[in-house]
Amino acid sequence: MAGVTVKQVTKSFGPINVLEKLDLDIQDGEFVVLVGPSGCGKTTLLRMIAGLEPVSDGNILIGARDVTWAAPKDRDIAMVFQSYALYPHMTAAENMSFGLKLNKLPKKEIETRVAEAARMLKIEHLLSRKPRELSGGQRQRVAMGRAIVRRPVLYLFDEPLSNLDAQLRTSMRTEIKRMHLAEKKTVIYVTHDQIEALTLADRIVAMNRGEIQQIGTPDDLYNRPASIFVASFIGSPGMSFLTGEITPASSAKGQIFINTERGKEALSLPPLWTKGLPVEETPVLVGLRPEALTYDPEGAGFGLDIMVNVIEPCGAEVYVIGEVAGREITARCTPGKVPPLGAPARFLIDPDQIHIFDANSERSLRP
Amino acid sequence: MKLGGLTTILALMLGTAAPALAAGDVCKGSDINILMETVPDTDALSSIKGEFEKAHDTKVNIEAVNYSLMHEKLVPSLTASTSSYDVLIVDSYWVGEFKTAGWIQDLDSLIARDKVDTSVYFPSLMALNGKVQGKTYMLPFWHYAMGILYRKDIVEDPAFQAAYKAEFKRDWRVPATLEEFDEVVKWSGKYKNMSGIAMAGQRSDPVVMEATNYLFGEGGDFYDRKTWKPTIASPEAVKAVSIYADLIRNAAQPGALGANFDDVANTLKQGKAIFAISYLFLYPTLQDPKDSTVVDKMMFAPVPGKDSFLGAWGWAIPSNAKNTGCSWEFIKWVESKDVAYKRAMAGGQPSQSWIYKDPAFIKKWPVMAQVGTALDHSKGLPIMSRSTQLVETFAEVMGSVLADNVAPKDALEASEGKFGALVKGDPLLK
Amino acid sequence: MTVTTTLNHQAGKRRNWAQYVFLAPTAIVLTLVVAAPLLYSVYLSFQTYIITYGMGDFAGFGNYQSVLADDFGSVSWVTLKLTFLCVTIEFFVAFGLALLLNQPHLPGRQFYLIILLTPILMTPVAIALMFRLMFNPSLGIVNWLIGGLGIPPQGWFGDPHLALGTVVFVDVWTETSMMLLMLYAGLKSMPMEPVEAARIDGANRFHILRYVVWPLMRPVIMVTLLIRMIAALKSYDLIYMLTQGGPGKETETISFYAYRLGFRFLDIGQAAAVSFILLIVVIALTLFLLRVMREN
Amino acid sequence: MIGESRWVQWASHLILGTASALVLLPLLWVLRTSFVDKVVAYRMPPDLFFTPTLDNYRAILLEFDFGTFFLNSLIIALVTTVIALVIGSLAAYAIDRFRTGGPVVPVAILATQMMPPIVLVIPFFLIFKRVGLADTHAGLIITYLTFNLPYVVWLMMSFFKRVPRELDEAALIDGAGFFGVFWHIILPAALPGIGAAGVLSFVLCWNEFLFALMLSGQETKTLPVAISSLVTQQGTAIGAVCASTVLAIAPMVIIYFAIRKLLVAGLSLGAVKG
Repeated sequence: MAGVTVKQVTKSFGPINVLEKLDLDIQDGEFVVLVGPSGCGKTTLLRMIAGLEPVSDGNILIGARDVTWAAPKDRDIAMVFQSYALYPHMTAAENMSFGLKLNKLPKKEIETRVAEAARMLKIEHLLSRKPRELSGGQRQRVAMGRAIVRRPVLYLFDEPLSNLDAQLRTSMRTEIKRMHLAEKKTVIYVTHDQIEALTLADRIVAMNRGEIQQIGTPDDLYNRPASIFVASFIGSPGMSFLTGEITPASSAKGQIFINTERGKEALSLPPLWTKGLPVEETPVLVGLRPEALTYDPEGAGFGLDIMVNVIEPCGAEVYVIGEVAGREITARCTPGKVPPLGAPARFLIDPDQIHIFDANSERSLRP
Repeated sequence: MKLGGLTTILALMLGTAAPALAAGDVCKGSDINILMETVPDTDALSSIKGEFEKAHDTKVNIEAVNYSLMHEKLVPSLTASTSSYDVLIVDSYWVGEFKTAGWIQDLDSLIARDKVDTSVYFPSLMALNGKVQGKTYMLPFWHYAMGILYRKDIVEDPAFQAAYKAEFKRDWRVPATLEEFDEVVKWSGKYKNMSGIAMAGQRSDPVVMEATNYLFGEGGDFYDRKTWKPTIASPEAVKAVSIYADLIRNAAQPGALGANFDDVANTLKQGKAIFAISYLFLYPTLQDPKDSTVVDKMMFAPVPGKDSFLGAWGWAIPSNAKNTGCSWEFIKWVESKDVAYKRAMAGGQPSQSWIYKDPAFIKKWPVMAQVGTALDHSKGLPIMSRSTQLVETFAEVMGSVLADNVAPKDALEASEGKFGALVKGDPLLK
Repeated sequence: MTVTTTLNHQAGKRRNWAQYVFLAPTAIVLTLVVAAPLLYSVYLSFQTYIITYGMGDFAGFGNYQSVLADDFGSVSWVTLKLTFLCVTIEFFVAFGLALLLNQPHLPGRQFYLIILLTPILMTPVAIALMFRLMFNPSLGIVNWLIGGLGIPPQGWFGDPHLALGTVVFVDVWTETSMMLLMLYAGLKSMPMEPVEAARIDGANRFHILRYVVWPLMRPVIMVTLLIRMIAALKSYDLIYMLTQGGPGKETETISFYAYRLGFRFLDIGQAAAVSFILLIVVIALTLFLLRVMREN
Repeated sequence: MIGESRWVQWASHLILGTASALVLLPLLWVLRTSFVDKVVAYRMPPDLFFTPTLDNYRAILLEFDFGTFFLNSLIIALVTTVIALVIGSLAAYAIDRFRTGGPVVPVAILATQMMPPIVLVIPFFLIFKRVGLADTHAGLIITYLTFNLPYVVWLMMSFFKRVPRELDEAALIDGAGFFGVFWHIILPAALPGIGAAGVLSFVLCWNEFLFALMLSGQETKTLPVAISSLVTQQGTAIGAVCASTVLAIAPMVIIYFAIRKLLVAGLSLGAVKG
């Protein structure tokens, strides 16, 4: 049984540090998703854990063992690649049993494991086919099977679903989740898709430009994003941001100013926020998820006049995309209660659902 | 030379031991490898080599290649520690080079030991392809005397002769000077509406062998053979080259500039030309009904003018031969009267003068009767260490005249320096 | 823990070390069979070495001076002309054929491809002999065929004005197929979407060729051209078999000149000097080729 | 294509047909000449009807030692190709996957391939005669590696490049070692490429002329040199030349047809798809 510890790991390509002094602790049996835009270093981190990429500095431990310099085969891991990386000259069964053969498992045992995995993944009928005779989803299953039969202490997934179409992706996602629930093995999963991260992860590691922005449960990341990056990356449709500022006077009153069509308007903050407000003058961004806005033409309370540009019906909800003081903003409505297109409409803001970020440091001002 | 000397001593030691050995034993276990040119003489030898193999319990391997390959194949072998070839045939203009480089053995002691009679050979051949600086390195194998090959049936046709008389105001005769040859060839080609002459203007060897006849015919030469000053720009040489160029431009078969002797022979065989100045050894193939449409229609006459060009081949033993005794045994056998005669009858070009007096031989190859005269008025290329390069250099001169239209006088004068450089420091010429 | 780390560290190193074992045989072989003779050749080019006389004195740049003063200019010019003509003609023929063969719905294109690629298999020696037979002025079928069109017989390889052109013809016959193969493979691997997009945008054949195929194929074309050019610069077999450099020096290339100096004149020093100059030209072109390849 | 005018197809067929005829007719002419004797071969206008003769084939097979030369070519080309494939693909793997030796190595190898053979033949000539490698199969095999090995390395590099790196990584994680990855995964995945490289390298060796001309002798003469020696001053044995040309091309043609698909597949991109 093994957790993973990444200690002060630095990765540089030539003079460029892709990752710098990174720390990460993953518990045994935990499903951790590394998420972030492409180029954020998440795949590099995964490959270093796999032993495919040498570490420039620092240590990586699997369980209690320092594997920083161990060959991949000595790490007791399995990996599922984005491109599946099935051996083109081997059948599905051979692909799955290759690693077991190399580890000199008895033939009987290999057959049992392959059969078991095939049953679990519902690919029994595909075992004798070569990869080129398989569809994308089937290849994906074989690649999963190849990982499962190894019974490793640690699974690594590198964007395993990104080459599948939307429907398959959803069902494979469930499959992976089920597998994890059944096996209780540690999983590190890399994706740039925040939905996958939210649905699969026990904990999410949000990364940007080689830095870990936030580590936390999906709930933490959605409801308590630590930075503008996390806030805008997680959630769909994404969070909208309005500009505003905090002055010493507003800070004292527990208020912030938001730039609206009508100029600066003061918003009184709930107690959660007031404790941490800076006392000096600070430009801020106010983050609003679509559900923080309610269409209410006559409602009282703090509201915004949004110029409605686009209306997107999405079944159970309708998204309204509009503009406030030159900034785009998205609000959620219920069908049947939608403002008219092309005119300003009044939306109320739920002050408990706002997020405030320092516009310079981009960090959350949540105390 | 050290190696050569050593081998000679070795050969002498072998020689003193020889009486104790039966002749067959010398060759036991060693094959004889020879590099030869694909010419009738090679075929003639191939057909009887079995006799030697039987008598000496050995094997004679003849590698027959295109002439242009021979020198390039021999040099690597000769410069190696042991030769791939046990017996060499040496072209007359390689003699100096091979001697200077120490690639061939002095045969005098072997000749003396076995009392081989070298007086059976034409003296001119012996001088050209036997002795260098007084020592015998080779026994003449065959010669390539050159002369006019012409269509007897055409020139003896009364209509042709009448037209000839009308044109030149004299009875038909084989041209005696190159100027006359030039005129007659051009006229007869026009008259018969075919190529007046088949020529081989390809470099290097073909054009040089042919043009040297013109040079010698006019009385010119490459060098003054006493002082070794180049005489290549002499008026005679300019005249010779001009005539050659005139003929190749105005009377030869199309593409003569890229032709070799093969093409000359084929042009004649297909009945497309009247004259050629070429090798007598082509004669047997002109007489081959499988190949030729001019069987019994060709005749041979000496090259007009002063001298013709003579080349010859000789037998030699490489200094690095594996088994000198056996090589010598083979040369003795192949040049024995009996074998020489058989080769001659099979279509070879004998180098021993007595064969030409043999009635049966002349009856079989009547054209050979002319050879004596040809050999009397012929000379070879100078024997010098770099005569292969002399051929290349002359080919370059001819090329610039024929292909680039440089005036013969200019081209020849421009080449004097190169000819001079070739003899500089040559140990054979001191 | 410390012990484990060191051991593992070595394991990582071993993987690094193995790659050198993989490269070693090739590196050693190439050093022995290419670098060593090459250095020897450079050494020879500074020696007076005529085989007949044996190794002479140090010659300095004497050999270089001699060949540059002698025929080097003329043979370079011939080599240049030959290379330019062959490569240009072969490229246009091959590219045209490749484009025609790349029409997905043309029946019989596999059949054409098979035939058009056959010259790759043939030894240039045999090809040369074949064409010498056919271009033979008095006995060849070509003169007979053009005679049917009322053209008088030509000297071809023996005609100073036609020799180079005839050699080019044979070279085109021989080498176009290799170029065709490379360009055809390039076209096959070219993404079809841009072509289809252009068709939908209303481009005609010429537009597609000019604005889509050509830019997409440019890297392949550049590399193909350069590779062929380097090969043409060192071509030797055809000249040796077809003309031996004649008539005159009309078709004498640098390679053949070096060969003639070395194995006819037996002047190893000068031959080495000529071949070394050729080598410098080829290396310069190779480096250029690599730059082009890297840019693309 | 849809909407293609008919004349484009006609024109394509016309051009391709003419080109094919230009390639094919000389070959057919050679084939014909190999079955006639010399008088017929050189007769113009050519006889349309002639009595075919096997004399030329008989001559080259019985008198000319064709078998020996054929065998020489075969041995030399095969051995060289095998050596080049074995050590060349190892090197190509190291270079492609690990940039072993840095960017200089592929450049140096390419430069070697571009080396004019005339540069090498002079020193080889002098060295071989000193160490006794002249006129041996081994000697020619060594010299053939000079152009063959770099050629194979470059071809194999491009084929390996198309084998996705993830395959190596998957195998590494599956427990394969460095050599295991190469042997179990890369080689099989690049098999069509290896086939193509093998054939191309074989053809290159089979047709080589200059090295063979200068460094082979009676014992080791290869087919091209043997064929070239059929041109004699006294008469090109034109029938024999054609007959041996036919016999020299024949094995190439057979190989070509046997692996044609492999060749085109190996040479066009996308041969190796995961």
